[in-house]
Amino acid sequence: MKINGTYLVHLPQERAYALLQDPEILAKCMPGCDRLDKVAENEYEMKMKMAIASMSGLFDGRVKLADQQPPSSFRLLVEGKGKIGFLKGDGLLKIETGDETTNVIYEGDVQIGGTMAAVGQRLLDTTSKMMIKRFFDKFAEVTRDLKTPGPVPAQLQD
Amino acid sequence: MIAHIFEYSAPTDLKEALGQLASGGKPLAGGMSLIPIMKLRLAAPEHVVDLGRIVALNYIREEAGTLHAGAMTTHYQIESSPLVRSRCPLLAEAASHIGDVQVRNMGTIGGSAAHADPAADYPASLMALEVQFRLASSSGERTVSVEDFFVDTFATALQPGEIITEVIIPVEDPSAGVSYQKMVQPASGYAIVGVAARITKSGGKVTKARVGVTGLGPKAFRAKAAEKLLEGTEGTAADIAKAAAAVSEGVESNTDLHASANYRTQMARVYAGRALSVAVSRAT
Amino acid sequence: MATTTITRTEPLVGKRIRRREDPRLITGTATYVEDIQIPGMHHACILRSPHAAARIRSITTQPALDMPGVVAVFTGADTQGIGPVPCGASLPGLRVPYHRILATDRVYFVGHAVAVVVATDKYIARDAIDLIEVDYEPLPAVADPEKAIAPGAPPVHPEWPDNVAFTFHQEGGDIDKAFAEADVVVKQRITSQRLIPTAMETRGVVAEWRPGEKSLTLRSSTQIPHLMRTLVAQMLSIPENRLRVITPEVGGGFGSKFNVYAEEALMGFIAMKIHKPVKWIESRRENFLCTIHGRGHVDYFELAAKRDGTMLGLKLKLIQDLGAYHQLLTPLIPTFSVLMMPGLYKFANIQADITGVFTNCVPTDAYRGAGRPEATHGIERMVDILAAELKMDPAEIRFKNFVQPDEFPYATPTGLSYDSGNYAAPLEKALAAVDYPHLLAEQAKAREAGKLMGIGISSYGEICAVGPSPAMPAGGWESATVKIEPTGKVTIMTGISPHGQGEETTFAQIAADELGVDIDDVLVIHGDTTVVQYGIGTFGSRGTAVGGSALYFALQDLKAKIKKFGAMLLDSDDILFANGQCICNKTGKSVTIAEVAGASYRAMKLPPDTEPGMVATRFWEPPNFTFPFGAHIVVTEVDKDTGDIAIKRYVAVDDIGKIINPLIVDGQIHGGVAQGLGQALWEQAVYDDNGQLITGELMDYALPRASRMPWIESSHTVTPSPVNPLGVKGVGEAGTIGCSPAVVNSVVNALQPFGIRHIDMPLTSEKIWKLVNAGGQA
Amino acid sequence: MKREISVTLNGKPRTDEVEPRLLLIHYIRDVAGLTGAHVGCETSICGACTVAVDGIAVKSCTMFAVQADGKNVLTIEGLASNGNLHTIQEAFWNEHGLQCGFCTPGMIMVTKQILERNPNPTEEEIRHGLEGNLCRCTGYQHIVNAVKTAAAKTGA
Repeated sequence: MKINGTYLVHLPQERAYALLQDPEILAKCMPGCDRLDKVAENEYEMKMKMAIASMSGLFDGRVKLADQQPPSSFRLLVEGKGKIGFLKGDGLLKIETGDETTNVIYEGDVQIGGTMAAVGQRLLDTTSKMMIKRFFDKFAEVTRDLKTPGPVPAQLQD
Repeated sequence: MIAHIFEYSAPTDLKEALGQLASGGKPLAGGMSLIPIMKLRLAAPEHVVDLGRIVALNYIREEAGTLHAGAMTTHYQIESSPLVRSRCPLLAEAASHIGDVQVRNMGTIGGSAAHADPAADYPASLMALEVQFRLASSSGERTVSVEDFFVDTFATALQPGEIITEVIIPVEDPSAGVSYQKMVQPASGYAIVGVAARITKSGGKVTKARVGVTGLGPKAFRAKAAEKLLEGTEGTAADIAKAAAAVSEGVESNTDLHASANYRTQMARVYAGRALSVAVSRAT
Repeated sequence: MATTTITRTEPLVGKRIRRREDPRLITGTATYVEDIQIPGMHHACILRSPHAAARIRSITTQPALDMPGVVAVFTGADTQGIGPVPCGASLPGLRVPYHRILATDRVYFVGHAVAVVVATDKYIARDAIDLIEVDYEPLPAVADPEKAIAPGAPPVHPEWPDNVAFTFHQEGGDIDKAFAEADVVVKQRITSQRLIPTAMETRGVVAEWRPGEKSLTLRSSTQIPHLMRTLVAQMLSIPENRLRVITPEVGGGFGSKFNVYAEEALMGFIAMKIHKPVKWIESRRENFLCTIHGRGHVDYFELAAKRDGTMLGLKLKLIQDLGAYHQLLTPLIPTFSVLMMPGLYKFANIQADITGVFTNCVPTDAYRGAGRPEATHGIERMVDILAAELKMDPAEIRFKNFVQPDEFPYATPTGLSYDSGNYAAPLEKALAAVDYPHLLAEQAKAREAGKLMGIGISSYGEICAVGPSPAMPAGGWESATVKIEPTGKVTIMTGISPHGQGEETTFAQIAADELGVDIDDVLVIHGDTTVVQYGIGTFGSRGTAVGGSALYFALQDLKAKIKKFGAMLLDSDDILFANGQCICNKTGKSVTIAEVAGASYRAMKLPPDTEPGMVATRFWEPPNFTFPFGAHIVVTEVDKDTGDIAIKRYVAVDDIGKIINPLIVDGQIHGGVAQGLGQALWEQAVYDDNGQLITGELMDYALPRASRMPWIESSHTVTPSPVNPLGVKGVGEAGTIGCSPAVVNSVVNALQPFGIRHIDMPLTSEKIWKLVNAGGQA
Repeated sequence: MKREISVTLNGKPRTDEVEPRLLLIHYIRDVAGLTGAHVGCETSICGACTVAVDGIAVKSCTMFAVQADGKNVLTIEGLASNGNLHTIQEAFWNEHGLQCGFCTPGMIMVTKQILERNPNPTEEEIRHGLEGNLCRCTGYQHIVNAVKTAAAKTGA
């Protein structure tokens, strides 16, 4: 399934680029993700609890960052597998500059397998969009006070 | 076909239920959405709190210009209730389109609303009817408008431990014309799009138009642009066509095997046109 | 001995008799596989691959084994000696992948069985499945047959990187000459999408091993108990006579249970391992993922004709989506399409090339019609396309090209001999039923008013009574045993295995007429390999035509024997057997069939050269297929705004030869039409590019529902088949085969103002809407 | 943790210990041994498992047995009385409203509900009423006839 969209973030381009690759920020923003554990350069393992309404599932996952072209683009690869199926996302994020704001343009491909794919067909598109929206909404919230470089404030690390 | 193990309780008293929900219980209403996903193991609640034995949540009554339906009132009860049919025919009409006989026998208005399936039938009408939901949790009660209630795909204003206890529906102006028109997904019976329309006329003009839409976007919504375009007009075919064309304004359409985003958008317009035509013709 | 006057009773054959199977079915007392309870029975649950292609790095089963109630977990490593799942087809150069009953190092489609849990309770078995860890290395997959044969496609089986399982070529006449002489050639790519048979009862197996007797009993929801016994015995390497297959009530098959699956051998293996009975019932999701699918064609047709509409030749390039393995008949199905290519028309020249293609999908195999609906859809669409090209009436072009009644038996260029027919008759009858001239006028008016009204005709033929043994991998004959018990009750044992077709009634009708007994005195038994003599089974519209004929001949043998005993008992050579009695023409004295039977078993005295008892068995080999035919006319109206198709009228005139029970025949036609309509309008098995079945449940795979079915106006013409003594042709698949081209022809006809020539099934509302709103540009 | 439930099944009271997750269909079939109602899917689409709970047609695969505690459950086995077929059963038989028979118990149980609520349904109402029950054999036409016939008999 193809996905694409544009999201406006209130950050300068370089800052947006950096924060979108910050494992602590990613862990905060990815729906259901508790934390990312580094396993290699630009590669992390995670446990995810995806919850959409009454539906939920635990996933063991992996996040990879690749093809980094600072400050304008990189690829984000997310994989997860659990008892209700597996998912694989491969997205190119383009970070396009404005002055105070930045457009994050994403396009990619999501693959779903297992029970989720067989029974959730009519909802895959809608829920994928919702998950991405949740990610960026959370990103906006988490990075509101992080317009300039610095350590992630402690209150965000809970 | 076989759910995970869970604890089960079936309180008869609302307070007791709310207490159990506060400690993490998952409410079970009619079960028409929850049980299938539990069987497929897409949901695995640890504790299921069956609301089916709380008699106090199953009623339909009229009070001072509003209908009150307990959250556990079934679709069939709504569909067949003389009170609903006469005082709020749109809701009865919408209920008759849900699922099938067996689903309408078990499914409840509260359960359907709380599930917030983007393709469910009820929400379009609930939107058009401008209902309010009474919500309750162990820490108290509150009332939210339908517009504030539906937040996103499967997402509502309900907080953890909170349930719908009642749907409050304004009694329809007897001169109003209403209609719910639905394009049916051939396999599941869900709405590809469903449009609920309410029209009030006075002096040959449409004085009030309410249009609720389901199936098109991430959640049910009011097509306010369409409503505005119709209000103040005579409700001619041309007026309706113009309004119907605006029904999808500002909505990013869903896409799936059964209908692409573009087709869905177009069908929302067609079905809005149909619902509005019927509603206008029924308004006196 | 009584003296009676014989008055001829009315025959039961031809009557609308309500079914004798029904009392148990309408009271909930029938026994399907899932209903079987055996003390000590265990339950199996199968873990299946979520990937269409992957290497299996490791499987960890210990946590599942540790769960209380779990008695065993088996993986591919444990079952290497079992199998393979049999492919009964042999074609020159056919590549047959070794189909293990559980995957070992690699999975080939979503749903491929990887491990099985056996537990004391089905809930525990299901829980334990979640405790098995499989480490997969996903591999690229291909789910589309045309993509699979394109360069660079991922190989389904690494040993055959081109993904081609076989190619098959057939020619008849002089195709080059036909095309050289043609005034006009029309070409069209026509697909027949993958379908999911969806019998309401999923598959299921109960296996019971009796160690003392060294015998295994399998109760399985199948259409072919005897073939299953032979093949499963081979898979398990046990003597065939120590395997008993019982077919209890079967909740529909439609071809999907005309197969031998991994689970039958797997359950047998488990029962023999754990020495306990074990039950496996397929879930609906498994049914969608692992039970065979049907159709899956991409066809490229070219039709050559004269300007006057005379059809000269037909070429077909057929790409068959086989899936990842061959099930029992997988590669043979498209060859039936080739046989059926000429339809009812006098084509002297044909050419066909099949490419059988592996994909990372569940195998395709026989589904209602099995190859013939695809062919009929193709030819009937091509005739309409030609008619449109030549601006001829679709009915007229058909009449012009039909094989004529005086030309039977008719040799087709595909090597068949059509048995009998009057192909114009059903079309004439159908045209009269709809008042065709009036309908055309109505359509012209509707078009003027801007309405999209369509009239669609199909004149279909089919190959039924499958079939003569040389045409079938495991024999095409059928068997029947008739016993008259000492009290005169009649027991029939038939080798077919009906599952809804009603032969417990129709066979009783035949026997009651032949023997002159009360229908309630006849019992029809089937589906138990220990009780019933070897048989082939129920598929290919063969039950009555082949099985019923075997029964007929067994009844003739018995009648001869009855007469011998009657002659002896009445002490006369001048004997008439009628209405269940032997009567002496001279004295008028008579003996009843019960008296005759009793005497035959007591055997106080025997007629010369006659054995005691009243039993006859026949194994009957049909000399040919039968060729039913018919015409369906469908009137549709397309909603411009939505693309919705409304079926205004459905007229079906079917010639299925003689009719034994019109009530049952009506039901078969209705059900067949529903499945044809399902294909035409709604049903499609959709795999995404990664081989995930995204119509994996009834939430997305749209079966016909009551509210969407039109009223079917069904009637018949009757051209008896000379091939069998009953004159029947077969009815099981007729409705399906006749339906889909009539519907599509009708909708294409409705969209003629937009210049539409062809639309591939299913005709979803969105597809139609797009055509209408793009002014005919697909 | 198991719970005790008491159910009146086809007029006979019984009490059993069940896991909360036990589906009503499995309770009826596996615990009570009444195998007339069938499982044809797992997404509550097919209706083969239809039974009546306190006179209401439900899909027993979409209800836990514990939810039926204290209720009256009627299955296809409880429809005939004193050895006489119910009018609807008789109509399905006479009209050939079944072939493989797997969906039939559900069809008959939902027909009962349809006719209880609307003794003289139109063909359209019948088809609408059968929306939750799939049949793969009959094309529904003979089922519709059976419902019509049963209605005529009941009404007469």
